[in-house]
Amino acid sequence: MIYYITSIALILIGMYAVLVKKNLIKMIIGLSLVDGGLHLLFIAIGYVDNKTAPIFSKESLTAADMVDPIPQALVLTAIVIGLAVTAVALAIIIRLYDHHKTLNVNKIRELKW
Amino acid sequence: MELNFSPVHFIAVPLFAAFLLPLLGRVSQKLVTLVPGVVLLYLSVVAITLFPQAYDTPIVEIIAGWRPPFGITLVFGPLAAFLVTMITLIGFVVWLYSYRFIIREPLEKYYMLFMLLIAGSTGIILTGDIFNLFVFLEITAIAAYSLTAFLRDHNGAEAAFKYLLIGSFASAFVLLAIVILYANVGTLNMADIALRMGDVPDKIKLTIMILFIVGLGIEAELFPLNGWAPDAYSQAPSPIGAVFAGIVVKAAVYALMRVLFTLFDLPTSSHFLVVMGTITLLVAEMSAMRQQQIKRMLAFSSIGQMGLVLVAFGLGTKEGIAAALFLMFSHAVIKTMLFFSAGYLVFFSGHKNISDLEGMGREKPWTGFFFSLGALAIIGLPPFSGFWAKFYLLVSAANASHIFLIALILFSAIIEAVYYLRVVGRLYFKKFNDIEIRKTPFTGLLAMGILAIVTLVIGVYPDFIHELVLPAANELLDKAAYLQYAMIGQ
Amino acid sequence: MDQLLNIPAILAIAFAGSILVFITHSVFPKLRTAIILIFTILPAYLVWQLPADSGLVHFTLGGFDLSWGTNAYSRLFSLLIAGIGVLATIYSISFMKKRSRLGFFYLAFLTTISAMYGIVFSQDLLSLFFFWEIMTWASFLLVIYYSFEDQKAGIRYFVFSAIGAYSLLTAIVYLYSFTGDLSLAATFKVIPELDTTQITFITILFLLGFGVKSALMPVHVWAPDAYRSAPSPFTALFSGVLSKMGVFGMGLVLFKFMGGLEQGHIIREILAWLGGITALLATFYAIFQTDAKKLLAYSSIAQLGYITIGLAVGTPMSVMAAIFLALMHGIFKSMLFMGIGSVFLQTGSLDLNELTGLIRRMPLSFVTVLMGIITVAGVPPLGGFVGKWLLYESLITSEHYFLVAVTFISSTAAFLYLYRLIFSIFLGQEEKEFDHIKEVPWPMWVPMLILASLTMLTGLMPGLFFEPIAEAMKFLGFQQVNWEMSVLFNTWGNQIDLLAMSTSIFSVFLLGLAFITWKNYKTTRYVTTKDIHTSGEIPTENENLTYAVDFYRPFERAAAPVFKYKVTHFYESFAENAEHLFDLLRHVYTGNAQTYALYVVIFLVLLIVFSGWIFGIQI
Amino acid sequence: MRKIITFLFLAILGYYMVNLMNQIPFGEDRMNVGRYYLENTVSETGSVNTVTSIVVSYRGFDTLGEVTVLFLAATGLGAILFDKRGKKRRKQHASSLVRTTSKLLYPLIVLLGAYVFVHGHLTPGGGFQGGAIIATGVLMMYMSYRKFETNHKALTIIESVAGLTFITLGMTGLILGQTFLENFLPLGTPNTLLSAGIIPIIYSAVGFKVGAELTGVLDTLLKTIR
Amino acid sequence: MSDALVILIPLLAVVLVAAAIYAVRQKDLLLAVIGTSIVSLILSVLFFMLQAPDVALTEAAIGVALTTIIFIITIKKTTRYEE
Repeated sequence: MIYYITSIALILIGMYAVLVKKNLIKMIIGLSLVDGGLHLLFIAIGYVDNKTAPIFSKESLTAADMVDPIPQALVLTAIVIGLAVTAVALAIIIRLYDHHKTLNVNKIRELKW
Repeated sequence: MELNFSPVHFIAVPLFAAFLLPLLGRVSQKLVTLVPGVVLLYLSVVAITLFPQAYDTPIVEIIAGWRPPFGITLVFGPLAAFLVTMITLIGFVVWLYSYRFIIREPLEKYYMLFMLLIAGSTGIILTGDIFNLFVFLEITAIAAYSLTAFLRDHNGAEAAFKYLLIGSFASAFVLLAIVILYANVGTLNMADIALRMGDVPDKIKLTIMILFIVGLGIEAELFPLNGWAPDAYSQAPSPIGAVFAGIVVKAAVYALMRVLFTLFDLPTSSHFLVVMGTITLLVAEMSAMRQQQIKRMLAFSSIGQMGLVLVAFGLGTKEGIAAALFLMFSHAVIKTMLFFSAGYLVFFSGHKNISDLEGMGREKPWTGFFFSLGALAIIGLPPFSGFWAKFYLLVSAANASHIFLIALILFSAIIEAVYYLRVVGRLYFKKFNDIEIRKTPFTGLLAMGILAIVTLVIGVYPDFIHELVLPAANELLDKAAYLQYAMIGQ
Repeated sequence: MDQLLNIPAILAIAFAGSILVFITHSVFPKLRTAIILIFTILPAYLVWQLPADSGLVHFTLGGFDLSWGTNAYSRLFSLLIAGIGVLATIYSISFMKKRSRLGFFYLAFLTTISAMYGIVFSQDLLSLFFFWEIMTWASFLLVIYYSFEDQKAGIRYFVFSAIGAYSLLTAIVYLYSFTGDLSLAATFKVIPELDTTQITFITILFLLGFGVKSALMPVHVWAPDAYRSAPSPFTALFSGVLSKMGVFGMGLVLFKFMGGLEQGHIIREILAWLGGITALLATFYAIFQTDAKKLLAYSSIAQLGYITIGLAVGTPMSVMAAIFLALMHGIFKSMLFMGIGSVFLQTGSLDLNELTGLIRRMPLSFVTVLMGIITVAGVPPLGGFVGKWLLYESLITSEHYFLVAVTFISSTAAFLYLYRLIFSIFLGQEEKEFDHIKEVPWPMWVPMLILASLTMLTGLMPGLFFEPIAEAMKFLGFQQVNWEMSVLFNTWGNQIDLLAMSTSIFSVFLLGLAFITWKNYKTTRYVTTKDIHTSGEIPTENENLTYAVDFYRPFERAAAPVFKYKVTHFYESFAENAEHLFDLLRHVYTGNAQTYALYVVIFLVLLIVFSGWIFGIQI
Repeated sequence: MRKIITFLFLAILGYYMVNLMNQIPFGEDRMNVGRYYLENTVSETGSVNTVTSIVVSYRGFDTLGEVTVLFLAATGLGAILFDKRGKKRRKQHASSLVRTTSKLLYPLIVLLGAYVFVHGHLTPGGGFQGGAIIATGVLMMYMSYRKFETNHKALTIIESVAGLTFITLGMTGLILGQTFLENFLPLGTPNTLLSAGIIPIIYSAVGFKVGAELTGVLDTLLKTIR
Repeated sequence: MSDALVILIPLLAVVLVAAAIYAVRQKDLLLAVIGTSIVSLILSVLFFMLQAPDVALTEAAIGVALTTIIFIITIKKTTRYEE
């Protein structure tokens, strides 16, 4: 349960950063926090009490005493995707700064209405 | 040979091309511009060859030899066949247009992104696995972000940032929805999920649905969520604007509808869709009325069209969905043509504002002609495809006895007529001096001509599309059959 | 030729012609004229050959069963289209010689004609609407053909047509949701089974749709400017034939759709009254126009008002009067517009204050316009007289005395503007600037004279028209229609006497005409700018001295307060307010990315919170 | 103002999410398809690391997409930050200690990365981790050596070739077997390096690709304007 | 689950949230990024405790190292302080 709470808290904090912070980089930080929260949530959902990692490193291990491997596989993918998005976002931010010389989201409003 | 007849090509071949392009870029730039066209042509051929098969018995492609629900499957039913064919054809035309239009560095990167965009949207439509859908959604989205900023002017970057911010929200919500979904059904194959959906408590089901609506609704330009759209459409290079209107949004709407119709029992959400669609339509058309920039105006108008599509889907009847698909097709064709011609008008006049385009129709008769044609077509005048789209929609709305809805739709159509005809009027009358006459590239004219012919032919003989659309609508509605073949009979 | 003698072939030829012209114009212009003539005359000939009741052509398109066919009613109108269409085209060839973008012009022109054929031939609502819309946008292109300034007129025209067309569409779709069949026959069958409110609703929508095209008040505001700014050959077609499409539709609605609405039904009354108001007001507007084409535009609105009255009253005689007037109007109004158009072509002006004394320069145009105004005024012996008479008589016999008064007032008032028209353009003092004016070339005056002779013919032997009209009315559901039912013919017997007496009246008119010309001839001989008719003041160069200046100044002064209130203003202010509203509304899109993100979250939360209200399950 | 609104709505959202998660008990075994994977992974794929077998074999298509996403990020970065002006990066000195250590560590790190993705099917880790590790190694070299330049051409070639390998493998599966990405090589004995058929190949390809791409990303970012 | 973990996990969670809040509130972007890297570090530890070594490794390699580095580079290219 604590994991759930933590992840939700992380998601909300991230969203708060995105919605309130004026600085673009701060907003991206918020996004990565949201991602982290989601990943934690997913892994926590896959977890089963008193089970081990899904790797048959020893012969003794059987399928019965392992946690759900799917969330781990998916989160693996999700993390990489998050990295990709962050990289692109930061590239765009560098461009924006190059043009506007500011990172304040309120000052970057040429396209409106 | 059997290799030619596999839906996986729609994803693998563009990816292959995308990976190949950098190497080709070392050899010659000519190849870089040519190969995507070849690929898209090939894909169109594959699509058309697979077409009858898909309409006869849906093809279910198993990836890596694991039968569902354990592996990922590609489901190539009538609906997917229809949309994929549309996407490949539009993609080919877009390539034809870009061939001489995109001349700025870095060429190969543009085409790589374009290829990946195609791969992503076809993936969205083909895949039968919810997480895989998420991955393809991300591919499409990231490619779209990068292409929006491709021109590297500061407006482009700004638009791209907005798109990215909202898009990341979308993906976050979709991912959250998938997480909760997995927690409750423990599987990812959509058909399997649909089978197990029964023993999920209603509240959770609804929460998941809302998350999906919000997440995918962002990509599908639902009203309060579409703030990114006008900027992205208008700031991306013109062919990409066309791609957004013609391909990306269509894929997103498909995803939304697939999720709503297959995973959830729609009736709970259909009226919601009608209302949201109408709001989207009205707000978009009203804001399009006063736009100064032509491409921005087009952007708003296509948001409005997507509103119409949502309304048509929301009706939930077979003919309603058929109308929606018809609308998607005709809008894809017409709006692409409009974006192309607008792109040339802007490019040749060097002005983005409508007021500066006066007389461009005389300088560039064919471009102006195509723009006017597109305008007439999208207003929904016969004998163009737009008319039939609107007519089918209205008929289905009337049969669902939504007279008020009809009134609203036609009201918005009048608004649309006004702002389009203003532009058309400006294009002809008054000499446009101060530009040096440059020849319009032949490929561009060819691209627009193809689209114009398509919209005319469909307008005169709509049965071409209408007969294709009905089975597709059936597929979307007939959930049991979908589960049947998507699970390969288990 | 015979295998071409069916509707699809005719329409195919007609539409193919328009596209072919467009292409040949850009490829080799030499052939243009030939192709134009071929592709207007051939369909017209085929239409002429077409039997009055050819069987229906059934086919399915886009999943709907469509059918084309002719009947007496549609044949009447198709012949009108064919005749005027051919004449207008011939006229246009030398009128448009000097203009640019001819491919564009003829594309729209021929498309309009073909679309009108389609309208009258279509036996189902869908193809009716299909061709209706094609006609609309084609004519729109012609309205905005000349210049940037005409755009406002064009867009106004389009918006009103769109409103009309969409109310039509709504009605059609609504009907379809009951019938499940679009063919007119099935619709006619089903309509009586609907309840009255539905019928009323549908009828009003239909009438609105058709009324826009036939410039019925209060949806007439597009007409004057549109007629004004369209090129004259098209204006002839526009007011002569295209507006009759509205009449055609109204006839269908009033006598076929409204099976449930018997004669004297409230809608009919209202419609008749609208017609009356239209006639009256339009006439008064016409009086104070200084622009010849605008004047004629208002006059045709008035004429359409008469026609509407006739249709709405709905007694056999009134309907006959209406259809007769419709045909007559088609003839004389196109002829008038041609005449004025030729004046415009030669002088480059339509301003009544400026034009003067062209009678010796352009005698043929003068004759045309003279015949035209005589017809409009409804003076014997020309055709207009018969129509007017029938209308009065039918109104009296059906006890619409007040309407009689209205129509009478308006048609007498019509003399004022008609007199002004002929007088200020052709008669009066000759100006130096017009000395070089020549008569227009033959391709222009031949059509005009043909039409002029037609008006005389109809006046002398109206029987020619009554037969087909009676047939058409049979289709509309009037049995035993015969042209003897009017007092006119009971007293005067058959046409022969009519011929004699009207020839006598006509000779009187010719004498009067001769007298006027001769008189003006003399005045214009002697009056110079130094003449004392300026009562002592030395006229300056730029002072316009023609008679026509401020022709009806006193009337205008008297009537000014009435005409302050124009319905146009209402529409314009409405449009403006709407646009302001839209402008406010699009500020939702504040270019701030964060705000958009906030929208997303708010939307999500609201969905969740109000889920019970939206989706029926409270989370 | 905005703060208050945001706070309010996020609070409501949080409340509902907590409610929602309350209905999903933590640590409970609700495996469904996962169970099947756990039971059959060794016999079917020959890889002892279930996660790897899922990532590469069962849901290999996702991985293809994932690689594509990274590729996309690299390409997008290249497109967005592209400029014709000569690329130059701020050269900063680093202490000789750092330099020597990084010089020593660099090959080790690269080796470690390679090890990680080659043994992806046996031990935790795999292509992505390995690639990331390699990229960090390269980054360390950037930090410490002013004249250190990655061969950009080589990078693109590596990533293209790796990607092509992936798809070609998939296609070969389509030709030899029936389906895309089908595991057409012998599975071998579990827990040995040369087992699990094409999994290690694909994973190494992914590793190379990811490494190259991430390095490319860093490279572009470092060398961009300013 | 051993007693150590029972105490450790809530502690980690608290630190995690604290670091996240710090990352959001901190005006100096560099420190904020450090905050995020701490967040992902703890995340990877939590992943490890949730029996997800692969994810933990990935998070450690990508979340802690690469993302942070990209952020830092970006900050170098733009501004360090939030105005």
